[in-house]
Amino acid sequence: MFPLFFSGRGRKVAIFLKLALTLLGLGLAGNLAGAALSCALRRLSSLSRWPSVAAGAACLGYLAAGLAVLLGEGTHVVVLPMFHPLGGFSLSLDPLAAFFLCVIGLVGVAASLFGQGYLRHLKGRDLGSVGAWYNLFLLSMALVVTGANAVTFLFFWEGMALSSYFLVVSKKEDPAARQAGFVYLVMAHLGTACLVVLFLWPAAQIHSLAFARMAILWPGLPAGEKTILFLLALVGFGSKAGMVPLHVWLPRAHPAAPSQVSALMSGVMLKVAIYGLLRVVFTFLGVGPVWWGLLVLGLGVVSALLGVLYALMEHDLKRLLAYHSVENIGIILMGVGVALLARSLHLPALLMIGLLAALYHILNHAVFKGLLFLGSGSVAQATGTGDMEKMGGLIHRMPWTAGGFLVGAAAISALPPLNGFASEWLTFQALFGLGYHPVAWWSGLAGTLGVAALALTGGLAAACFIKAYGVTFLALPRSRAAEKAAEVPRSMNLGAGILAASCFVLGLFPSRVAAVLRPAVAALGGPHPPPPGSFFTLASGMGGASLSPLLLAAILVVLLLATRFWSGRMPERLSATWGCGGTLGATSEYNATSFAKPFRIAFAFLFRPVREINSGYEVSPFFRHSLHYRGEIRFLFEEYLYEPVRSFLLELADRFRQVQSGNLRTYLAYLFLTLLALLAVNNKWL
Amino acid sequence: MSFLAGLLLLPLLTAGLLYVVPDHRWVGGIAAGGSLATLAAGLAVVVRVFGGGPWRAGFFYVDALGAFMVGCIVGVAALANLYSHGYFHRSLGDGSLSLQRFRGYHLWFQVFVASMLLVVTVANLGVMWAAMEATTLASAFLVGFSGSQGALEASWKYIVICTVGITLALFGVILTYYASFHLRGPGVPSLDWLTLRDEAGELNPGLLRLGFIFILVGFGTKVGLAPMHTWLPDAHSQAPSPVSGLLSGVLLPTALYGVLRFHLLLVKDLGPAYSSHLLLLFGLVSMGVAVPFILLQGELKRLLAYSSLEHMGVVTFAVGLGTRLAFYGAALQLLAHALAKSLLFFCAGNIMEKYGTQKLPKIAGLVGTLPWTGPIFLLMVLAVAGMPPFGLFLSELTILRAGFAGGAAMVTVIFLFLLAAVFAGLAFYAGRVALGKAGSNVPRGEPVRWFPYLSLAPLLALLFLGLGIPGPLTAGLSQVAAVLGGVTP
Amino acid sequence: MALTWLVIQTALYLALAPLVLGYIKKAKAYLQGRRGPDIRQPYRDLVKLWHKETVTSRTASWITRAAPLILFATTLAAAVLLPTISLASAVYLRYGDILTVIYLLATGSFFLALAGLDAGSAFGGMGSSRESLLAALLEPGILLALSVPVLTAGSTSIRRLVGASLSPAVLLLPAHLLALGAVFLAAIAETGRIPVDNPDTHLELTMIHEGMFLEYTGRPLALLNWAVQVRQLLVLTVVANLFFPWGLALVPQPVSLGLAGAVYLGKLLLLGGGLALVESVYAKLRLFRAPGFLWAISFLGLLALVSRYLFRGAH
Amino acid sequence: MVNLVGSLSVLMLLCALSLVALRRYNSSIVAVSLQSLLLAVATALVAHAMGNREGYLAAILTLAVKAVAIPFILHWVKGRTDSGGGPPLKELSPGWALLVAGLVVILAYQSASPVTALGGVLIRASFPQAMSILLLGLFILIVRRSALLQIIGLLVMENGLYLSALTATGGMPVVVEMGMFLDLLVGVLIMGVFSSRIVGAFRSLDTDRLHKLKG
Repeated sequence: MFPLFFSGRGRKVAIFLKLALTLLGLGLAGNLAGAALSCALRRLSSLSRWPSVAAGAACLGYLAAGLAVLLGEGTHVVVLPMFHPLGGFSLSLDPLAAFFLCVIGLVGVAASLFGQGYLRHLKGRDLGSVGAWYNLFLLSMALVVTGANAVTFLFFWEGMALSSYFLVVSKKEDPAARQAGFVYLVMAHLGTACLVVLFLWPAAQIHSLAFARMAILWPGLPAGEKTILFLLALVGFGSKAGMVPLHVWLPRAHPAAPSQVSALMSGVMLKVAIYGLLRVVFTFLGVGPVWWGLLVLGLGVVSALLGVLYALMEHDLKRLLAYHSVENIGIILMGVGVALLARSLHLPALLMIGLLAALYHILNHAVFKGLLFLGSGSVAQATGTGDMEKMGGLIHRMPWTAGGFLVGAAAISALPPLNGFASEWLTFQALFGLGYHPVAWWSGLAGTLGVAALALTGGLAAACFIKAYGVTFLALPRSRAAEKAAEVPRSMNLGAGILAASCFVLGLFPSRVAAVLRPAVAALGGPHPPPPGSFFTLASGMGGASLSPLLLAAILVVLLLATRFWSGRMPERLSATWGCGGTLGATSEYNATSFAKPFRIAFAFLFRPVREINSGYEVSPFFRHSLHYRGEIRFLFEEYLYEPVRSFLLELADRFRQVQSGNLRTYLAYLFLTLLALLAVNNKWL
Repeated sequence: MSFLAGLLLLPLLTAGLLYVVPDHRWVGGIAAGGSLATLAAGLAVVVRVFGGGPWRAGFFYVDALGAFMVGCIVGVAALANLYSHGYFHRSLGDGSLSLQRFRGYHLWFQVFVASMLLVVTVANLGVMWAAMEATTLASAFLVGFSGSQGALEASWKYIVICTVGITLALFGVILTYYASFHLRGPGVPSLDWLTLRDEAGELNPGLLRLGFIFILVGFGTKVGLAPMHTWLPDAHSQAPSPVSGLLSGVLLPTALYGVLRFHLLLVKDLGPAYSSHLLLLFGLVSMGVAVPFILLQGELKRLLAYSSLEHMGVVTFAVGLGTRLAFYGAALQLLAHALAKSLLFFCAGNIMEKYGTQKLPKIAGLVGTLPWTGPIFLLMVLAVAGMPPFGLFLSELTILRAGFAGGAAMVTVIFLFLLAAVFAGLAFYAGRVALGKAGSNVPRGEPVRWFPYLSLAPLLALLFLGLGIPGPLTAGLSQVAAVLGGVTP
Repeated sequence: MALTWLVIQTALYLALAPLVLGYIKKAKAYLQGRRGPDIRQPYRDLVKLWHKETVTSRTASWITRAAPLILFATTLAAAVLLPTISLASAVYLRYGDILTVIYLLATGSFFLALAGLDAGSAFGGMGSSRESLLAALLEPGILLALSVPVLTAGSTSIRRLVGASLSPAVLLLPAHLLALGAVFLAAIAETGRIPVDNPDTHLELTMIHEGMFLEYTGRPLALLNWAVQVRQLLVLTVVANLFFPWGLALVPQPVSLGLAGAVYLGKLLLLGGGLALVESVYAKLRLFRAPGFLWAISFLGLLALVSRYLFRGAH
Repeated sequence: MVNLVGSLSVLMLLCALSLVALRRYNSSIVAVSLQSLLLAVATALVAHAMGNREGYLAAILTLAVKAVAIPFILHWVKGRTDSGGGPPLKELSPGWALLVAGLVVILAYQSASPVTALGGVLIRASFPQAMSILLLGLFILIVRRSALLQIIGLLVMENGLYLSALTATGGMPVVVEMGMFLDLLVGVLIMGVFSSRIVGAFRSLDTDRLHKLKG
């Protein structure tokens, strides 16, 4: 695209780095200003747009800084003053960090733009604190990905959890939000605990918390230790990324936050966790045994399938989207898994394709999931509910929102020529590549089974978005609120519009995107030569397969126009929908529950649905005066893993609490016995 | 000598003045003035010692550790004293608290502060012991101040358990004294810290070991190390909130200071293995015992008290690790703990004033009803649970780093696990109390109008501790760590 | 040249698709001992619909109006990527990719399913819901079955796939035969035929695919039907030319092209007959038994793969 | 002289053991003042043997504070609370209590070995008893339910401590001893005040009734 950047090294790179750092600094300052502003403006709701403006400006800075580094290819380290024996905060902007900074920036700009209009109409939330935490959230994410040592990383990692926690519970009178926030915070903290061990334990041997030193010295650690570190990274980052079975917080927390925050949490924060995983596993740990890759691939498959299946059963729009995040994290992990396997098996071309697939899907998911969450926010604002069963027909009342959501739905369903297709195509290529390279029968089988799982996931995701879109936007409105809904302000649609446009751009120019991603792939140890493909096409590493969405789009457009022209415009007569002779109302429509029912039956082995029908009748069961139906599914991990552990621990705690019995003499006896025991040990009796 | 004596005399003089003051309406002013004067004098001591090294003046000896404690004590005492005025404002106004009793409160308050200052400044370990006992006696009245049955019960348990503990500690002091006696023969034995420290290498190890058991159990009772901690939740929950803050923020660390002095002797004499392992053990047990009570708790201040227990466990653990980095972490933890925990107890005072109860299930929607206290409370609970950007995050991270670096990986993992468990409990209750919907009978507004200004100082200090510790303070904390590392300047 | 081939190929598909449908119906009637409709009947139906008035539901949005166009366009776009009689088409030579074909078809289905929900009719919703379930469950089966040639060819490129299958050694491999079986079953499901769906029924409660067409009339319906016919031809072409690519004209010369056309027609006759035979012999499954059938396709595909890895002969 | 101090310490230990078994207020107060008296005598003896003038002061103080003042305060508190009557509280039976006390004494004798191994005759003759008395005092606190008797347990501990300091080092430095006496006196006074408040609030000296604060 810009050959200039690839040819001229040296001075130009330096200029770009300086530019990048300046922009990053401006971005950070913007966030801080936003936070300060919103604290200062707590009472003045008419000015509540300014924190969002500051955040948007900051995100532009992030985006520009990230792009500058990706195009200029360089790394720069900044050390911030902090007097502490653990060392100060230090930041480094290498291509990998820059890529993630781009993701943060891109979605952040859109979300902030959306937030300006959205926040003003938010009810039951304290706007000042939402604005402040929103800015701090963006700030921490940017600093997590640019953090160059463990202290910086962990500090802002926890800061990211804390600020997003406050955003999740910002609807402070809602008990569900509070519960969600709690679960989120605890899961995040458990993950952080793993990360603390991950970073600090080896530091005892390598005597450094700097990432640069880790990258040099970790590969020399004993294999057993590296395995533990790998597992710690997987659990620590996986719990934040929403990897099954550590995903339980995600469908609770994401819907509770304001929608532009949900967009950031789902679209960006989960990716920050993936960033950590990539950073640690690829740049620190060195080449690992084959089963690492298999494990990641397996977890990816399970996450993708369970995520999409639970999404199908969900009738709350934002919860549905949250489950889809689990699914997409699974798809990303498939790419990562293939890359890991390829690294262990010494297949550089496949390594590159796997990494490229993962990074590309990270970017794409951020964009389309952000778009979908923003759309759901618009819908929620217009109808006052997130329950799909109370929506319908919104395409007539909110055409722009409906259009944006359709783009997102098509993209997440991997329909060509949108961006979701490009990255899923790459993931397919990576998986096929694993199947093709004759290392061993099991690696091949793993790859092709991944293909099948990805195919099933894709099909189910499409079904789920047919449901989501059809029930929310099409047919007749199912409630008064949906009847009265009106289009949201322009700034909100503009935010969504940026992301919708990105869906097209990222989908139509995959080879350009791949070229920009190249430094990031190289930073992860992928081979240095640029990915094959010409201007139009993205080629797989395996064989001659290549993808040219632009050409495809051209064919499609030509065909569409030709068909349109050919079929012409016949006189059209409007009439009622055929209702077998009766009139159809909203109650006779297919709704989300009925749409999902075949899936519930087909996957009953997983959902184990519970159905309860209570009908009230007086004379005969044929003349009912009331009918109560309740159908729900049971959640595997909640029921068999989390709930038993939770109740066991609390039971144990409850038993133990009896030691504080209230009796003074008992207390003195504790003291006495402690003393006697210590004396006995000192006498070598014990 | 004179200046250090003056530091001690200031609160005592204030107490005397309070005793003779003819008009009881002046009580508040005198008490506040006295506390602020003590604060100024204390900070002067801190600056002098951190700047110019240990300060030996006759009866007194203040090194970096002592000065650090002095700073904590005078700081928290001044905050607590100022907060007392807000805390008792309503009961003074409606006559449920007489000025006479209010005077008594402040009188004991000043004596309490003086006794704590004596503990950390005196050179003689025997006198330190006596001062430690005096802190119990002075604070017993403060704990039982409200006069309710609960307060009475708590103060009785407090005084009996702590007196028993301190009495046992005296046995340890006697054994230490005997060790010196045995070394030097009659006539010149000493309990003077410097003398003991210098001759520590030659003292009889068997005696010191036996003595340390009694010191650890004895002073450990006062620190709140499990399983001698049983008085702690009762006393903290029943005392008036400013006193709870003082107890938790500085009394427990002061008692720990007593343990540390003897620990230093032992390390020098026996090497780090013996007492350090005991400290590690008691630190972990304290944290572990706190966990179930934090996970399932029915009362606000008991929750905070158990969190203090956990923090003392953290500090004890850190000291037990025995490396310079761990000591630094311990000092930072103590400082941040003093600030955060006292602030939290003040918040708890406001909350109880607002809701008329400290039963956790009856409190909800703080963020709505207490526009300043509520958010601060939520933030501070998360801060004491170890969340950035506050100092406790860094201190705990430092301790963890030291733990792994010290080769005690498994123990440190247990430590981390306990921290996480405590976090879960605190986060749960913080969310439940701060969020949600308050009953309609609870109006919006702060009970203590100037509380925001009071709380700003510790809040900002905590933030600085987390974001970037100023250079001089780092130097000071390093000096504390050096003292704990047995370095003699 | 490329553009010419594109147009020829498109025209071929459009022209041939109704004929294949007519042939299958005729064959089925023959097997069932009926006379059956004329083989040209699908053309007549299309012409008839083309000239009818369009009636649209009041509830419907632009999705309903766009869906036939999108289905038609995506199906054709997918179709031109596949070789019918020659390997010379520029489009598939360079960019034809089996994944693109599958996802283009999915795009059409996606909009068709949305259109089913658009009018607010319960039948449309039912059709959408069931169709999406079956489509989703079919995906892994198709891809597992196609994995065998893909792994043999080392590429998802259609040209490479065809090239790899041209080697005679491949045909007799057990993996190839198993995959062929899986793909044939998948073709039955994909074309909406018994035992998964019944293309001839319009009984409300049993229809799946037809449910989504219920609100369509006139020219849009003609487009939809035509697109579905093209899709059927496309699926048969995948089976015919990916698994038995012999006879394809390797160079665009009149003789070889003519020969290739004849071979292609022969293969279609055979496959269509097979479909008719299956449809005559079997009964339609209950909807909730259909997933079992689809899982069986995946299983067969898996079996093919396992046998490929265990008896790797051609690699 | 050494033998005399040793015998006195044994007598003091016997006092402590009798306190483990005794439950009546009056006899308990008598036993503890007897123990304090024995301690005062021992102090004077040691002071004489060491030629230590301060030791006499300590002996007088012990006599005044522990053997006279504190029993007096206890009597005063008992009079104010007036709960000598009523059925005796359910406690560990004297037999079991003495059995445990015996084990504690064995442990104390064993634990004192690092000290006795170093010291002279005096230490060997009386230090183990001192340590036993200290631990028995704590045991009394655990066994007794009445607040008043708990104070007595504390006194026993103090006596054990004092005896140990006396026998090991001939007494502590003056400033420390002053502090100890002051603390003791104030402590007992404060505890007395609290005991009377407890009786006022709970209508009993039974500390087991203080069980509202749990968990």
